[in-house]
Amino acid sequence: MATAAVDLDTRVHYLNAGYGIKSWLLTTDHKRIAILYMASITFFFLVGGIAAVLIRIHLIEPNGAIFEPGTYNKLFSMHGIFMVFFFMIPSIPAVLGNFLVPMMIGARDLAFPKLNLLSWYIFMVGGCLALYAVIWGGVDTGWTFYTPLSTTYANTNVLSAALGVFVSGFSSILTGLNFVVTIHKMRAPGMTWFRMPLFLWAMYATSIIQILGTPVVAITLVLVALERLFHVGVFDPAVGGDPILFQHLFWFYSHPAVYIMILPSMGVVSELVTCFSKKRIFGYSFIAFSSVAIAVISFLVWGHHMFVSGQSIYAGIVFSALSFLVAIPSAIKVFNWTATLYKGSVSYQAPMLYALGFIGLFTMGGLTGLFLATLATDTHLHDTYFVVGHFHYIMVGGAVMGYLGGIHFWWPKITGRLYPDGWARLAAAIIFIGFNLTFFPQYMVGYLGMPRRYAIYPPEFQVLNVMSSAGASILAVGYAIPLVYLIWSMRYGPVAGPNPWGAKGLEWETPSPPPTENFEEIPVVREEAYAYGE
Amino acid sequence: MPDHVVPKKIYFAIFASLLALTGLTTGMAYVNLGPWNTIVALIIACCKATLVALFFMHLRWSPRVMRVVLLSALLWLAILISLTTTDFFSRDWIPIPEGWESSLLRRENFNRNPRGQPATWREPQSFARNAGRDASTNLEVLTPRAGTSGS
Amino acid sequence: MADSHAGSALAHQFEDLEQQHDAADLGMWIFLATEVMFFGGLFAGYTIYRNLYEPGFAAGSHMLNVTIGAINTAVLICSSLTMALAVRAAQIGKRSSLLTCLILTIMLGLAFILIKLTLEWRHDYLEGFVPGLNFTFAGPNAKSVELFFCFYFTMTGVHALHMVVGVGVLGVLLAQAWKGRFGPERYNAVETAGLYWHFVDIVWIFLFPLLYLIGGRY
Amino acid sequence: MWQGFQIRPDQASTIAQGVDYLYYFLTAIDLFFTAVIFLTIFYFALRYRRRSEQEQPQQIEGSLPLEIAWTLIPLGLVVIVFLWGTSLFIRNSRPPAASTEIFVVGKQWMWKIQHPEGVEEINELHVPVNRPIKLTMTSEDVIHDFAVPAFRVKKDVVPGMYTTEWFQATKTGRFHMFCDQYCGTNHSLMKGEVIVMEPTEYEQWLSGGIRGETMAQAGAKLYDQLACITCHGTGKGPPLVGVYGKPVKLSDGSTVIADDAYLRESVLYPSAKIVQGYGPIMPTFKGQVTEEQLLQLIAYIKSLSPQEGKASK
Repeated sequence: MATAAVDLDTRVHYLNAGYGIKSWLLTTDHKRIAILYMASITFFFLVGGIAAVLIRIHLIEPNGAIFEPGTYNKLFSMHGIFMVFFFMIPSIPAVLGNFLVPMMIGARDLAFPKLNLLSWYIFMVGGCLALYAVIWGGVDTGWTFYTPLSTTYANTNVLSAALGVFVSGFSSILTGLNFVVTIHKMRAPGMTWFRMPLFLWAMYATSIIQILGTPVVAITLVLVALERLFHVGVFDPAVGGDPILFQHLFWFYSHPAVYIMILPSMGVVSELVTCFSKKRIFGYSFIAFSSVAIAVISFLVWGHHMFVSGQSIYAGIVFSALSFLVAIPSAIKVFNWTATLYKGSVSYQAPMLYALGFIGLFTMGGLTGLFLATLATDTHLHDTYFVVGHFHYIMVGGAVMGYLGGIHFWWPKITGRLYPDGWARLAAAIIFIGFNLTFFPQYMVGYLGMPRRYAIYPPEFQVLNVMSSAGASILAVGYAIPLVYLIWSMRYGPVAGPNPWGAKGLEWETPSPPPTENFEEIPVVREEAYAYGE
Repeated sequence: MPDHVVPKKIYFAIFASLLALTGLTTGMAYVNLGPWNTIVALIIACCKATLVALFFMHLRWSPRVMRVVLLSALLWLAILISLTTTDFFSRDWIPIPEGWESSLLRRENFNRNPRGQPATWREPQSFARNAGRDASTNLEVLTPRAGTSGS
Repeated sequence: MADSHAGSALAHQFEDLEQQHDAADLGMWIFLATEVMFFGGLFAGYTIYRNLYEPGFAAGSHMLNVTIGAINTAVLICSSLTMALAVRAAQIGKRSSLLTCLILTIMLGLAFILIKLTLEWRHDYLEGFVPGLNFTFAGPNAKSVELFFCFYFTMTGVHALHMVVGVGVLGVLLAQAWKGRFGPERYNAVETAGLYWHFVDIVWIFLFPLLYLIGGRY
Repeated sequence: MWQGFQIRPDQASTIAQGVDYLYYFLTAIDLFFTAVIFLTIFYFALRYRRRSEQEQPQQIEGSLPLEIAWTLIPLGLVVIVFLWGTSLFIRNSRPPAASTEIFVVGKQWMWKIQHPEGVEEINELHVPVNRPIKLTMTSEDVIHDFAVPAFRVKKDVVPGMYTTEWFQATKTGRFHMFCDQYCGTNHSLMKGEVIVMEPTEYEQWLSGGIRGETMAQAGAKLYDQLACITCHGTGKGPPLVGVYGKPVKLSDGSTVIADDAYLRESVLYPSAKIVQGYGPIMPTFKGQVTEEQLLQLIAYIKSLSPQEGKASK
């Protein structure tokens, strides 16, 4: 161990290849950019998290414990905008994707390293604009920016918040572009499409959504901004414009955006499940193609956000039918992961606990999606806490669990050091329990009819809201623990070695932390992915 | 290098046909074809775009993946437009409540308020018709007012 | 490092020039796919409103000057030709003809913007056609006409913004070409900029009939 | 805290039960698959736990029959759910021909409702039991949403167009109605009650008409008529929500409690006491409002204060 520690300090790797602020801010190394993203999105997660905590405290009392309704509205808007656009969407793609895509395909870097750095700067500019909007008075339109509230009636910093989202969208587009080109053109010799780890398939599918969806929300926000500036525009009912058109254009991106969040997590889980059962993935091609299928179908279903919006009921029927189709590839994935455990050699290290937690919570979240794709039940549940519960199960229970699982899995590769596994397992358990306590009551209170985004609610909903707030406090503790031990481990953790989990994949064949060029020489791939047992 | 060097001759031929098509589309606008005016104009535009893409943008000599990228972008555009129009053009199929047709269908019923103020629209006739009481408590007088102004 | 026989032309992450060239090309095409969707949002909204408010849109369209629109289309097509020739010059390593073609393209691009600005937008402003600033049209279907002009200015504005960016990029290329940075081994930048330029041309090819020729002129 | 706690919302309309049956069916599917996945994972994770580091499990590539099975079974289920949900939805969105039409206008942040007989109400909807009611709705400003959970109905109320929803109440009583589409600052105060009455009572109520309105409701109308919202709803003037009974900081640094007297003075002599952070821009309303109307306005401002609501419980 002592020699290994010395090795970590003496050997040149990407972390000690340069020191000082400049070596970070001007780096084009995809691994360092991943670290920059990790730090920034953790910051934005804290911003959104503080808002979440305040929201849950406020809702303990039916009349609102702390804030005026206007302040409450700003809080949930801030929570939504930061969590969706500045944490969830960049989380796995920009952090783990940036770090792993070149390493997994056996390349020295992404195809366009400078563009990659530019993406981070664009992201930060967007983030700063959104922060500006929040600090100087806040924004109260919700993260959905529905017109005409956002164009005409809101008196808050809609412009700078929308501009922030607009700008950060280009970061998302350029990251997706970089990944697609890299996966197409930079694969190591022998790395055929069907030898690629499933994480790459997931990243590829995610990138398709980022490339083809994000521009639409960008132009939509431009139209909103123009309407706000000139007091007339294409969504303005005064000239015959239709606010529902805004919803179409918005959800054309924002529904697939949910899959930008969940698909990469699915990729991570595929990696974790195989590694910790020492087994090939069950039904490789089904999981791979279901990722692409989800990406494509996700663009056909946006109208289910609009069943009661005044959209034509015939369009509602078409969108309902298409929405159910997403259930199929999602189900295929869940069943295949479960089947991978069969006759495996299952160990319960922390990343695996996160992965199993993901499967459970994603199942619950996905199945409640059926209620919302069904026209008759959605009429009752739309815009209630049922919806809030549903998408938190997918985004927090699913995507964040996947992100944390991935961070725990590749942490030794990123930092070269191990974290205390006991603490990590404890945190995983606390998060799982806290999460369910927070969001399960929201399904119930939603079915009772409590509308979302209410600062003040009828007293009969109080019990369930108090339960939810109590769960949230547990969840907050659960998220705080990894923050502490992961930071601790960067300096004091035991040295990991190149492959602490006995995992397969090119990224584990290079030292931890990897050298700047990733590989001494470009590897040649001669086996399938997940060739455990060979 | 793998890339194809295209003879100048081809470029000039394409250039000439693009100019000719521009003239054609402008000329066709002065011929009455009824609804076909739009369709013809769009077909000509598609032809021109195809020529530019195939020759000026070298798509004809590019690897297949470039064509896949372009076609998928067009496919996604088609998804966006077709599913959105599905909504807009089937809304009127819903039975319209009696007495409300005029206001429901005609969007010309809007009052334009002075600049900078959000517009309201004229109260539908049914309100006035059904309100059999004193005008001062009628909803109609409640409505026209300067609303909250944006920004 | 790969054995970099081509010197500084090959970036460190690539194995050879062909891979680098293909990656740049593919990257640009994907970027153009995002541009298709960017303009696509506008086209979707346009399609719907044009069908809902056909008479108003036709009336608005008739306020525009077809001749100037057609001339501008021709200007853009000329610039596309010179751009294509510029790429060709770079491919075969003819510096002087590359410089000429780039300068011509830039000038044609500027001409387009200038015509747009002075002969069209300025005219529209003086006539009182700008929604949100001075829209004073009072004929029948005034609201739909206003909606049409919302689209007209947004679409042509976003397109003109793309032209400005394109001219800027070509300016940088011109400076590099002056220093002799391009050659048969190294012309990716010219080629990808060309793809972008042609794409902006294609957008205009659609905008012209969609905005200027609604309802015919007979 | 447990007061009024329920597991299931009231079923008070003809369509509620049908929606609930579908809801139970979906819940059953959910529970079944959640149980299958959870139990299988627990079983596999325990049964095949790693016993030694050298263990080499048997490698299984996959199984086509299984893949087909778990593609087709969920597909079949969702087809059933789709057909059920859609047919129910179509039935639920077609108002019977004999429906009584009531007009609803949403505006920030109140519901204005007009009965065919001309009677108007604000934030309350009186309807007779066992009669189909069709609401024709529109909005004056932003998108709202008219939802009555006990009836399982909901529809956005959109500016520039009319939307409809219908229901037939099956129980008398008072039921919540909510604005479910986020509509700005006081979104959560834009709620009211649907009061379902016996037909005879309803007739009585109708003939009572506008006289039945409370002071606060009359004040709300005045508030609207006088366009108070142009400033007090936009930040040009101090917001009035929750201000009643609270201390207010004035521009000269002193503090007053916003009681009836203060509010009255502020309406009649606005420049007497200026709230900190605002300009003296409010015109006087002396001579424009009677004392009775002043009381109504104050009652309305009181009703905007959640604290007030708490005390009255």
